[in-house]
Amino acid sequence: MTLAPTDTEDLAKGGEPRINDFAVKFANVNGTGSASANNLILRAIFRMGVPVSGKNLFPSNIQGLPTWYEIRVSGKGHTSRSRRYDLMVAMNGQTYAEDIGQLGAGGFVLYDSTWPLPATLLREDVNFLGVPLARLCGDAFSGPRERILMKNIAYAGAVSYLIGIDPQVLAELLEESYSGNPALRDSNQKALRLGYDYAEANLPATLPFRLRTDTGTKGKILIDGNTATALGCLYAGATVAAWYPITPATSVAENFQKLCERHRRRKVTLADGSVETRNDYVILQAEDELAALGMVIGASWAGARAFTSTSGPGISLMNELLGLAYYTEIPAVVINVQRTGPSTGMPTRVQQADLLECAYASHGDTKHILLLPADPKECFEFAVQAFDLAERFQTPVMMLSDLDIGMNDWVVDKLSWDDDYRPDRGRVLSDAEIEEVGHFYRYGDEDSEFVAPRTLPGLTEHGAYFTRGSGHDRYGLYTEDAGAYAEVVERLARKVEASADRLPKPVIQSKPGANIGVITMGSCEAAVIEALQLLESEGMTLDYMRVRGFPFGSEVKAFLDAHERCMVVEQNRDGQLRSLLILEAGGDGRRLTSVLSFGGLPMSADQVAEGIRNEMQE
Amino acid sequence: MTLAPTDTEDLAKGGEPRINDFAVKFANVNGTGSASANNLILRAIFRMGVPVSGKNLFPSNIQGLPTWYEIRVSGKGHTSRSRRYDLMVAMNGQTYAEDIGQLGAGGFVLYDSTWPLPATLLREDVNFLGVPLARLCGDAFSGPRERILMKNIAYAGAVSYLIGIDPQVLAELLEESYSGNPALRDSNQKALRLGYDYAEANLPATLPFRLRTDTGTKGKILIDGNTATALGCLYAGATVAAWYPITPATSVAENFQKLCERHRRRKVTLADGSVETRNDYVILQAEDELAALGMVIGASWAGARAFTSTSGPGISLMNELLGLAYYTEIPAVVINVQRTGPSTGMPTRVQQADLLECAYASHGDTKHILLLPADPKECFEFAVQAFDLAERFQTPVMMLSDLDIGMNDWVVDKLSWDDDYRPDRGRVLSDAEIEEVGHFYRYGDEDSEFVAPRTLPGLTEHGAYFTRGSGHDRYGLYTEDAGAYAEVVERLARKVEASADRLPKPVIQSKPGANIGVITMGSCEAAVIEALQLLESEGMTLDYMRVRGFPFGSEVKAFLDAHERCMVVEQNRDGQLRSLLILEAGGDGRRLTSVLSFGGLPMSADQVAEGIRNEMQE
Amino acid sequence: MPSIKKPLIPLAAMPTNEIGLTMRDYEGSMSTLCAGCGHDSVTAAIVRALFELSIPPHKVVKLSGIGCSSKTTAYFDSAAHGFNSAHGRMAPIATGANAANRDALYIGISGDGDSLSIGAGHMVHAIRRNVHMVYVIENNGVYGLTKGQFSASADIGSAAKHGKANTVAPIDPVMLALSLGASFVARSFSGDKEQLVPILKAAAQHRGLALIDVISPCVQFNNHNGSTKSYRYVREHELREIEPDFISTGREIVVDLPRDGSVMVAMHDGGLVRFRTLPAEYDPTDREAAMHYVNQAHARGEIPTGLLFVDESVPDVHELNHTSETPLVELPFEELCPGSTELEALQQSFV
Amino acid sequence: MPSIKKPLIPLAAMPTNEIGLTMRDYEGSMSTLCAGCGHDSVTAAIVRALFELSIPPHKVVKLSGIGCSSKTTAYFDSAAHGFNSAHGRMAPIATGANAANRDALYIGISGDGDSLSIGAGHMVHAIRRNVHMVYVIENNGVYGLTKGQFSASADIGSAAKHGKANTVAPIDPVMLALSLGASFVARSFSGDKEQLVPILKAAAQHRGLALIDVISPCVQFNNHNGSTKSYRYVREHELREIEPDFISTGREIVVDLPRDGSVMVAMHDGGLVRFRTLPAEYDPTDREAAMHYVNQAHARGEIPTGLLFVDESVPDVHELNHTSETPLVELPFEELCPGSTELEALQQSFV
Ligand SMILES: Cc1ncc(C[n+]2csc(CCOP(=O)(O)OP(=O)(O)O)c2C)c(N)n1
Ligand SMILES: Cc1ncc(C[n+]2csc(CCOP(=O)(O)OP(=O)(O)O)c2C)c(N)n1
Ligand code: SF4
Ligand code: SF4
Ligand SMILES: [Mg+2]
Ligand SMILES: [Mg+2]
Repeated sequence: MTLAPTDTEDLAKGGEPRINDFAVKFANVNGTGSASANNLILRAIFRMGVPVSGKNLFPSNIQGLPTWYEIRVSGKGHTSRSRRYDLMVAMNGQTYAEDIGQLGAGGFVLYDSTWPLPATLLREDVNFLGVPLARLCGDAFSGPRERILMKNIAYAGAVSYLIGIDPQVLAELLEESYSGNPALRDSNQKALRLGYDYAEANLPATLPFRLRTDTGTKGKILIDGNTATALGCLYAGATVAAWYPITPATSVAENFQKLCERHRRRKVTLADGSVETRNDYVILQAEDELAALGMVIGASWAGARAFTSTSGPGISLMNELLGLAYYTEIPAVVINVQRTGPSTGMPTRVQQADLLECAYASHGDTKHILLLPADPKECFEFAVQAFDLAERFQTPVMMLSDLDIGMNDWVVDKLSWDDDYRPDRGRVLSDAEIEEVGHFYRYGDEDSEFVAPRTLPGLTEHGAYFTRGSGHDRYGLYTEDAGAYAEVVERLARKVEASADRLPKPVIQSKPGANIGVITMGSCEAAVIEALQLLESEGMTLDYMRVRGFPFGSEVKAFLDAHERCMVVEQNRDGQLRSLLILEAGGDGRRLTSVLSFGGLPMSADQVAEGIRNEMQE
Repeated sequence: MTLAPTDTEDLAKGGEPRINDFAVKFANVNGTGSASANNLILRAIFRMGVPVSGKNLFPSNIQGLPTWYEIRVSGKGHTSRSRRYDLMVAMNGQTYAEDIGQLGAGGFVLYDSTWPLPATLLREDVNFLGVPLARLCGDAFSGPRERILMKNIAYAGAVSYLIGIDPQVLAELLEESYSGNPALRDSNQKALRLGYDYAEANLPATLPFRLRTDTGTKGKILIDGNTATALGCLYAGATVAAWYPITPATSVAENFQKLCERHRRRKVTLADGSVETRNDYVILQAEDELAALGMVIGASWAGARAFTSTSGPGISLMNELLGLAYYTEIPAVVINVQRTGPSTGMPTRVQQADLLECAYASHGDTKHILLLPADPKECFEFAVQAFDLAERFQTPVMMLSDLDIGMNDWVVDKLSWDDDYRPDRGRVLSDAEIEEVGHFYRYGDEDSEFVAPRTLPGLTEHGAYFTRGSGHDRYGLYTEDAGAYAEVVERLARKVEASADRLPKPVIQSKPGANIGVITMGSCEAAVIEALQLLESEGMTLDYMRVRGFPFGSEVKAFLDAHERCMVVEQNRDGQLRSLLILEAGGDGRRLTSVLSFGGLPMSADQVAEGIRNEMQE
Repeated sequence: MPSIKKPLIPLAAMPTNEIGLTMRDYEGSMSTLCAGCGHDSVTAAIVRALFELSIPPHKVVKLSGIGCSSKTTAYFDSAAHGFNSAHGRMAPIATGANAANRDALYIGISGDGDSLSIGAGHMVHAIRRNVHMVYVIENNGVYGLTKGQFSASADIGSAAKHGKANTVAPIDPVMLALSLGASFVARSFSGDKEQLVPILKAAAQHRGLALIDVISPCVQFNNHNGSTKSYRYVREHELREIEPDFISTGREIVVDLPRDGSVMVAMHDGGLVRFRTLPAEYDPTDREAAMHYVNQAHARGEIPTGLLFVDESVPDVHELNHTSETPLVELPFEELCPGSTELEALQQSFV
Repeated sequence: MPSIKKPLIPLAAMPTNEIGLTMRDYEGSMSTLCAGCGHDSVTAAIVRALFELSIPPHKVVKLSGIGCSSKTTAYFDSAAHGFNSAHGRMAPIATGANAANRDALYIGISGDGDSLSIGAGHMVHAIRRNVHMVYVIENNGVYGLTKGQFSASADIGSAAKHGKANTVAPIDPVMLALSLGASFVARSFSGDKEQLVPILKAAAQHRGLALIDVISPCVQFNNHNGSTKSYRYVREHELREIEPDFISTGREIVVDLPRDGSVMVAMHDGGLVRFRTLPAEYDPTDREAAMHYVNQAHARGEIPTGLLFVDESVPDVHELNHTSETPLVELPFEELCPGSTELEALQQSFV
């Protein structure tokens, strides 16, 4: 699983530095405030118009353990994780050896030269750039807290110099970030200069790789998936959220809370003339995930758009109530930001291993609608769709994001909103409508998509019905009759099947003459697309499909049929997407092979390419 | 789903009554004590040496709703449910119409003629036999309670006369049942005679069907699956049981409790000479199913053989902890007595719809060992094996029984026990063994089946290790390293795969020349076997396989490969066994078709035969 | 057509309430519980309380878990939406429904198995949140629907039907609720409608979660001597320290101290409930005194019933949250969605 | 080789206990918690308590849920088996382990999130069953590991790191336990080892479940003024009514009434714990008085610490069950399996 250090020296051969095509890795100690320094660099690069991605490889711990941050700069827009680093910002003594070992020949190490590097770490084929950060900050700042924090900004200054970040952009960013706190802005500014100036004075003027201002991020934003998801929920008109904290889903609810505080508060004038703030939302931090989904079911049953966000362990705990919502036909939006399983697993590592669990969650015959976004933009869009689908089909809809999408910053097209959008509330009857029809059969009278009408508690005078997770007939009455029971569950199967037509279509790229396909989902996309380009340059032409929803539609089936062979790239051990394609899209197991990565780190293009090459040779 | 009344008149044509081949249905009101009357008849037939089966079709309710009991008598040993009834014992006024409607032409109705039958119910083509039960019992007994109870025994007397039950056998049974209560025995005896004598005096001497003493139940017993399962747990040496009540699993734990009270109590003499009873078991009625499995995991981790029993909703709630046990490699035996889902579903109806849920329970990549018994005898045997497998492979083992097997009485071969049996405790190290090896790697040093050694808390001085559901390496140490993590989970996959060789082999019946197979599992067996005989008599020769364990072994794969086409008969909506065969035994979806029944009533042979015929025509 | 309300043709003889409805209008479908089950008496009390309160039948929302007790929701007010959900999960589902639509009377019905075992965590947190609802536990000390296992409220040493003694200490929902800071805690007995109806009415008017532990004997599995949940036992040992007498008009704000053995409690919607306390000094507004009283009664082997504690000053979920008065479900989408211009503005922080 | 005990080479200077071990022998792996985390102080107290009790290190079984607090089990007694299980499920897992092998000291470590939210139902029932174990809640009022959300024990109005006020009433595990009939209820403060160590020792010797609520501040997310779980607040408001002083030899049976402001409690294994009560009349054997005391202290804004209640007469799971003295795990199969003859006999009832 570990990549042998690759030779990067040749990259510098030409004399001219490589422009907008390199990777920097930051090795830090968590809880020391390095995140803001690294983020500053990421945002500065973005501001310079250069596509960039940042991957945070952090431990499940609060303070004191090693943590890494990887920045990949790619003028071509490749944002998957790179496993070749050009510059290692080695700020953690505990992991010096490991970090330096990961560099290819000709790579650069930036370290804190306040203390000499142990001789055993020195490598002949790597360039060591020392900046006496602790000393510089010790002299310039007082108090241990400030010194530690400012050391981070100082190395950011040095890195900025080395890779060519526009100091003007940095200054602007600090100005914006600390507009409310001039003192903090000034000390940040000072620390940044400290590093920058020292580097300018003491380090090589140009490295073999460098930034150049470009226009590659025009019309784009830098956003993480959880923020985008929360925005989607806000825009979809969700008014109730219920959640239980869990990494990496926590920031979905926390962002939703922040957004609601800004966009869902109104001043109202009370009878006595006084003015009060009123909230057009309720956010419930539940006692556990069972309760969180229970609250969502209650709120959705009552007619609100409601959602919960969780990760694997929470999904497991929600199994029983997912079945309840499925069988009683209550909308429920569940955001699953996937992490590495099984069990507690690696809570701060990514995986796509909840696919089967979510598709068939709960005992008995069930099947659930899934949405599979690949990046924050799709998180925003699919979150909105999730509510429409849940209400249209009166059933749980799970959006499977993951830690990589959810917690890392991605460059995506600016989000857009159509002001003509109106929620699809599905079949909700009013008193007038019931009177018109003359009857109301809660689980009968289905439309062409097999959806039956519902009414909302407390809102209709004549539409009351009794909701039960026990056997019921088309009228909603209790039954133990085989036929009456079967009629309802058969309709359920057809209903979920019918939803396929309304789900986001797969993304397909067909190449003339290709008869082998590569299929993937979610956050694998960037790595797979890049790998396909790589392979194409080697003469291997492959078709591409990324599935975006389950149940699969006809396009997915057609793609499978049209290809002699497909490789399914996914981040889990058991090839769960492949399984689902076999079961639910008529895929032939013999013609579907897996390319897997499941160690918990985001996929890189070379991993994918290697996996595909191996499979092709077999 | 409802069967048109079939013509049974012709069956009587020959003049000679049909011997040991008929079905009686009892329509009662639940909570009125009819169960003991019906059971008396069942056992009497069994005692006469005639194979018989009883299916209890009861509501999820305590008192007052309709309930049915079906007895099928089959000299040939066909014990699946019959949907053709020869005699309807119509004791429930609420359902007269429905019950009488279910009879074929020429059928017989036994009713309480104390009150006349409404004219609208009278059918020309059916024979009505009236016994004034309420009047007879009103005269003979005092007190409403006794009158109601004895009415049941009285109809049992009448039925006994009609179908030819040996009065001697009945007398014996009453003698045994009420040996401790002569008064009760006498009133039962009296009620029985009341019905018998009235019938003898007033009803036809012979019906077109009749019992005859035989030897078909020699060496056999009449037992329900839950009792047999509890016996298996007792014999396997289980000492800890944790459970939460749920129909139809409750009687597993309740029977285990009773068995322990009889077989696991010892008298010990205390220091002061006094004698006390000591229990060699702990049974914990947990606060919920999460706790029940948690207790089992704790007890198994500590080294006891422990189990829980539950049904669908409980399995859903156990999802998270099933993943914990899987990943931390802790044995856990879970008995799932399946009922109709999804959600609360029909708690007193049967289904086999938890198969997929159990095979892949929990988030992340998981796969679990399943045992699939077809009758109470296998419940006994598989329960024992479940503990061996769970301890050998250090992982959860789920036995999927169902309501039909678990709560109905089945005629099976007498259970036998090999006194040389010793539990397979798997790889448990002692201090001495650790010292010998010189080290102890909890999740490494795997054997040929990929099982690593474990130690038991408190029992070794040098074998302590730390169990965690979070990422761990082969040593059991916390890790977030991709390679170290992957090493362990890859071994897990191989380990569960390796268990296939130790699971019960499929039952296979091959016919010369058959190139189409029928595959089934669990309680479908009786109906499928009978259907195959039926079809064979029509000239359709089919091979048969019943899978008994998951992961599937090579025999299952070979059977699939050897047949052009297979039909998979199962009791769920979505063809879950078929899905599992496709995913996990290389089955080709195009060659596997489903024959399904999922209305919640046990399958009958004619249903299966019809399903197969339909599939064959396509 | 299960959900079309039966036509309102009041029979001459049937009394009507303030909104012109008869008791019939608050009835539900036929009970399928055992004849004589305590739960059916609770149903009858609820029907009467709703009738006397003149609540529009469709403005009630009925929720329950799973159990014989939880079936109760089907047996009253068929013009109201009902939800017989999953075992133990009534509280979170009610919490969510109430969050979405604050403009209804939420009645949650649960059992001792449902609330004190599988749903214990949820009950605790619903109490803590003070969800605005009536929370009835039909407490029979057993799992009725699964045929008679002991529940967590079974008494030490009480023998279940099959003769085995329960050996684990019972959980008393009343003490639990008091210790958790519940804002309304009462206990009653299904067999005593004179007491139960006024308590239900007070609970319906309470702001926040009103917990009522109703001892409701299971005739099938727990109605034998020795069980403290049987009719016999309760009749003999019940200690009625409070005779509630409901007055549905008038408005008063303050909670008076007990005087002449009685105390007036102003309910949230202005309704007044006068509680007569048997011990002259009983003050249902003093939590500590309530705990003491219950403890003392238990020590004497007595079951105190009545409105044991009430505090109208504890804010409910919505008050704490400052939720808009308009139920969330009735807010138009246009007010909820910030729109494209705002989205554009928002994204300034993402560049 | 994580599980081979380090060789015992006692340094000259290190004191040894009755079984010849040093404090080192009770240590675990290096803590990865934040520098200054209250939980690490609890770890240190546990190490000292085990050392002073001279418990064979491998005769301890350590169990926890998930959270920063739950990591504690890794940081003491590495010669003991540990189980860092799933969030909220420590109690049932400990219950099962204890059922299987009664011959060990079970120490369960949990957090306020772990025990008062997701695991609340389990905690309630472990208390009710009186499982023989030490149950430590490292209570910091927040979810540390998930970065600072309020837990159910967060105080009303206390502001979390991100500045939002908590608005829901806290659950006090001490009051909860007292109301549930817990047999041993204590509270202490991670910053005060002098008090915590003797309480832990008493708990280890208690028969049944010993609940210790340890206020254990999170330096990261909750150690600011205004929070009642911060070092500052506790130091200022802590009310130490009991100064425990542990005596490990001698045997006495009866629980004395308080005299000269102190009370002697005889522990199950015969050890004696002398509790000095600040209020001379404090009697840790009177549950009602304990509730009253805690209520009063809370009303004054004070946190009472010390051994608040103990009752050595409540039977634990095994006593109630009459389980064999030999741990179930050590019973030979031959004694457990009734054998073929018995099976034959048994089946007489199935024909
Ligand atoms: C998850 C789950 N576990 C178990 C059951 C089975 N079950 C149904 S009702 C019930 C207990 C009901 O007891 P209680 O709440 O006291 O109600 P009662 O019947 O006594 O009124 C149980 C265990 C279930 N429906 N769901
Ligand atoms: C089922 C599940 N839900 C959520 C989580 C995420 N999670 C881990 S620790 C924790 C809370 C820990 O809080 P607490 O028990 O108070 O411990 P602390 O970190 O404060 O010591 C949560 C919510 C999880 N691991 N499992
Ligand atoms: S079993 Fe008990 S609780 Fe259930 S309906 Fe019958 S009497 Fe009521
Ligand atoms: S976050 Fe808080 S609770 Fe967790 S280790 Fe740090 S200080 Fe301790
Ligand atoms: Mg009950
Ligand atoms: Mg905490």
